[in-house]
Amino acid sequence: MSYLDTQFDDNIIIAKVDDLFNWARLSSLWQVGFGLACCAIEMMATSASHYDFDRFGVIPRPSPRQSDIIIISGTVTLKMALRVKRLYEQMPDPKYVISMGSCSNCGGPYWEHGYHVLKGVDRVIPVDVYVPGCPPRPEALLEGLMKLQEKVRNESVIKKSA
Amino acid sequence: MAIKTEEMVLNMGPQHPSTHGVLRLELVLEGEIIQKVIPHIGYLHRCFEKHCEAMTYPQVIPYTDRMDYLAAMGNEFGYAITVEKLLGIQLPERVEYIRVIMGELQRIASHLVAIGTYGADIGAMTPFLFAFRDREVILNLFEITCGARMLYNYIWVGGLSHDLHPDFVRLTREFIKYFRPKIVEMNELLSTNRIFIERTANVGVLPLETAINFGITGPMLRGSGFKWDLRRDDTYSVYNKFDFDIPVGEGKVGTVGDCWDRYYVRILEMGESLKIIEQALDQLPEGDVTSAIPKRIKPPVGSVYKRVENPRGELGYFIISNGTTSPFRVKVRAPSFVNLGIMDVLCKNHMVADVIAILGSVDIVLGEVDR
Amino acid sequence: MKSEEELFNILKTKFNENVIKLVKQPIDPFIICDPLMINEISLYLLSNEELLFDNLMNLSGVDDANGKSTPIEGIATIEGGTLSVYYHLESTKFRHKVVLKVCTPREKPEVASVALVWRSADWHEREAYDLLGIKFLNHPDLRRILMPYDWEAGYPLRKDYANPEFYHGMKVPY
Amino acid sequence: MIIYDFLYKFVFNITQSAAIGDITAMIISGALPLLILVLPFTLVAVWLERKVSAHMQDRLGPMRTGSHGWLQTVADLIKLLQKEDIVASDNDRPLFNLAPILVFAGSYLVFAALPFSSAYIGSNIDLGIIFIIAASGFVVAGILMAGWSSNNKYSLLGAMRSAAQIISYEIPTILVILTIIMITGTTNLRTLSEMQTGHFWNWMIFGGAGLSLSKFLFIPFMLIGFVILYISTLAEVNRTPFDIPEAESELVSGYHTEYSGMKFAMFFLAEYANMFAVSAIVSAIFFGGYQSPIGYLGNTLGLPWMIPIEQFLWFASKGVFFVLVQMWLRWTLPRLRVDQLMALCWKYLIPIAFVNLIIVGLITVL
Repeated sequence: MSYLDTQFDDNIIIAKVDDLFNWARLSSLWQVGFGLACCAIEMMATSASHYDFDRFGVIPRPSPRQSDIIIISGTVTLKMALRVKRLYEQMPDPKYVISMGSCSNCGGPYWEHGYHVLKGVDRVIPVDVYVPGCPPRPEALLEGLMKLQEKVRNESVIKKSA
Repeated sequence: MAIKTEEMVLNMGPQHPSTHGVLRLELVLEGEIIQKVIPHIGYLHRCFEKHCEAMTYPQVIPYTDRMDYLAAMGNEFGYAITVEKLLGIQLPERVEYIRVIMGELQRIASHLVAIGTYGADIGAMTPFLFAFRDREVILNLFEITCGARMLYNYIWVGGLSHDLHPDFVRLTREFIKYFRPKIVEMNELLSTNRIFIERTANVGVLPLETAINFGITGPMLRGSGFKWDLRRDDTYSVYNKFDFDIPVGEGKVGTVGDCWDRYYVRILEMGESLKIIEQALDQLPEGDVTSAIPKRIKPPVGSVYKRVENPRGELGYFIISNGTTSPFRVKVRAPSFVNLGIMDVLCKNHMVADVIAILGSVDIVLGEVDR
Repeated sequence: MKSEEELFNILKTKFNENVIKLVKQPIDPFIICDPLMINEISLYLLSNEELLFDNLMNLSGVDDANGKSTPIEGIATIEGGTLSVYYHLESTKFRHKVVLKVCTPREKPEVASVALVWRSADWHEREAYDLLGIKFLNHPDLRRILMPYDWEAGYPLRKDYANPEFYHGMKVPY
Repeated sequence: MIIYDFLYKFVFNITQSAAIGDITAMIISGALPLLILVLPFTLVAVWLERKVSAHMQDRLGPMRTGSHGWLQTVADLIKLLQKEDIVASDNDRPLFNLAPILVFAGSYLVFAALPFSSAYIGSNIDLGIIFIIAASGFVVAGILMAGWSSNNKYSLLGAMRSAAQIISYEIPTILVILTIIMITGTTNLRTLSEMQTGHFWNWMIFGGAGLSLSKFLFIPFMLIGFVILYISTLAEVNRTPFDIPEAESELVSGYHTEYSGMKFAMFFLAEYANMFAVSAIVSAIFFGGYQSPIGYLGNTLGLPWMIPIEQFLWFASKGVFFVLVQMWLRWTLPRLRVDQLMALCWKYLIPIAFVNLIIVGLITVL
């Protein structure tokens, strides 16, 4: 990647390869099977029969090594934050983060007196899409996923937009 | 040269597919046999008790939702009746009935998640998805009542935030009709499955004396064969007006108090909850649900401990009031927190795979364990 | 079924000065006991054939905040006063309940552990230690339980707790 | 064989060199099953698995990639190609890199001896069945390597379980196959398939060809043999209810926990290739292999060139049918515990297979 970085700007060939690669990436976002708090239940509901995450090619993988996307579904506490960070680091590139729910966006209802709550997961790992809500409805999470897909679609092999 | 053997320490969680959230279990193994289980909790400690001290009494209710997020109605219910006891107010009949209906619907929803995830832990994914499919119907009922799917802020101190939707009674009756065959389906798919029985019968047997000494409550205690249900034994709200059974573990396929018994008690309880809902719908009185809500909640100085039967066991609130508008101290006796303490005893001399089976049958919600 | 007064009298005759007094209030009256004798009182309550308090429903630590409070930059520091522990007991056989309370000085909070009497007290006591800093003597495994093991900023549920600025490089306040 | 001969002649005519012709023809005819069957099949099977499970669970499954998501696995693969290949510093690098190749090669080797149709068999070796068993034993080494080199406790546990499981379940497999060998007197899969020609009542599950008393005596024992073989092959490819080596809810994902990107894809594809391979073996042994149950359209129409194609279709559809049964089981049943799995093998399957073997032997002698 680094060699390509220095050699080319966007050109027509890369753009075509980009399309294929982006399409593959955005249609097969495997998530880390990992739930934190209340939002995890809504995340499970999203992957269950009624809403069916699998329609978008999202399946939970138990191991972070095989996943592309981590959905931070719930309150990140200080004790957990280091684990979340490590989990994120264990994922192979290219990787994406959806922050689901107010707690992981900014601390949510625990922003003021939560002595043990990390006020926003973006203090530890970079976030691609924020989904607001407490907890967000499954539709909201699907919308967040589609926003992420849009973002991936505009990426380029030689330049990661994130 | 002598062979040196060492115990292996296996770290399960906080990110593990079947620790039901962010629980971390430290397993000390010899081969695959468990020597010791050390649970590490607190990965979801959200400072509930500190928040209570900073909020006014009604403001605490949304935070109670977020403790046992699978049984939010139950949490609100418990908190509301605790504060009402402190205030000493009487409620309109309709409020009590609606609370009972909501509580029981929530119990079914919560047990569905417990059963579904238990199936997934044992390796059967399909019951999990079926359970979530049926839970979706209950969530729709909640949604037409108060607009939220999971965390409702519906049961307030002294009343409810809204009256029932005009369609609610009809839809609930339809749900009952829809759901009865689903319990049978779940039994066929999971409860009587030979492999499922092999995996859960005689595993993690919990004797009654140990259970009581460890403060175990809820379906776990009943699974050990003790007819103890706060809805009957320390009755609250209008539960004394309904006729329902308290299912207990009978050791049908194994020993009394094994994982299968605990699982099956939950299945049976769903049926009992349906009975209660039916009776409550029949008797539902008319009235105003918001009339008794106090304008300003300022309880007298004192302390109160009140408990309700949540899907996971005895949920108790201990509230100390110093006469101001916010509680001086709220301590929650969370059923999952207490039930989880027994993991070490249950898991000893079982295999790694059994830890999953036992943990699933204890049925914890980490939001409540850590608060 | 025994009322609070009867229970108080039974305990008073058995443990005389270690059982201090019965505080009467409309809901849940409680009995104040000696913090260092609570384990023996508990054992008696559990094992006596006529009492059989086999279920510890709840154990809660409380910061009474009744000491001298000096506000420094918005957050008060409290000196003196007491921390207390409430025990909510119940007998599953006789269906009677009792509430015990012990008070211990804030500067050196020590309470005898009941974790060996009721095993459910184990985690409750760890929690009280974690959040309020009450030391339970003879507890089998008194460590922090909810907060991280390396948390050094004190006991969060005390009324004079101040949050640290950083924990492992992460900013704690909003 | 026909393909090999054709290619050989073709290349020989061009180059006039027997050696070049032989090698080219060998490579092409050897690579064909991979190209025309294994890879496309695995791609389809992964998609199929997701669709089948989805429809069993009141869901839809992949919908966004192509019509009903049929390109889903292609997208997955292209994505996996782009993923970072993580080798942690604690991993045993040479073994870690070698393991997926071994596993993949092991499951691919099996395809060499499978009789796809009377016109095509990768390598028509006389010890066909024995070769397949040996080759699938190869996979164990790869899995153990993966588990050990990952330096991860879950991986290690998964690998140990897997090795124990595959080796144990090979015994009932071999015992059942031995029964068949006793009746038919051949280990060549093609000959075995040829013996079951004609109609479905000539299949081994119905006692084989010919009309004699022994044929009818064989039927119950053949059924037992089939059930044992099917159960053990399920265990050999680590499918539910025997998927304990990669049990998601216990061991995260077992021996391939630490693998990412293309290496993981190799494990993944090998698993699905294996599923087809064992299903094909079951159908070759008991269900007539590539033989049609009802006669050939080519015979009726007088078009003999159609027969091999029909045979190939029959073979593929029989294989896919058993793969579907595997999926069905997977999405219905919970999984066993490791000791119960071993107990099932050593306490039930092996003794029954032995008794079966002896009785069939007696019938054959009489």
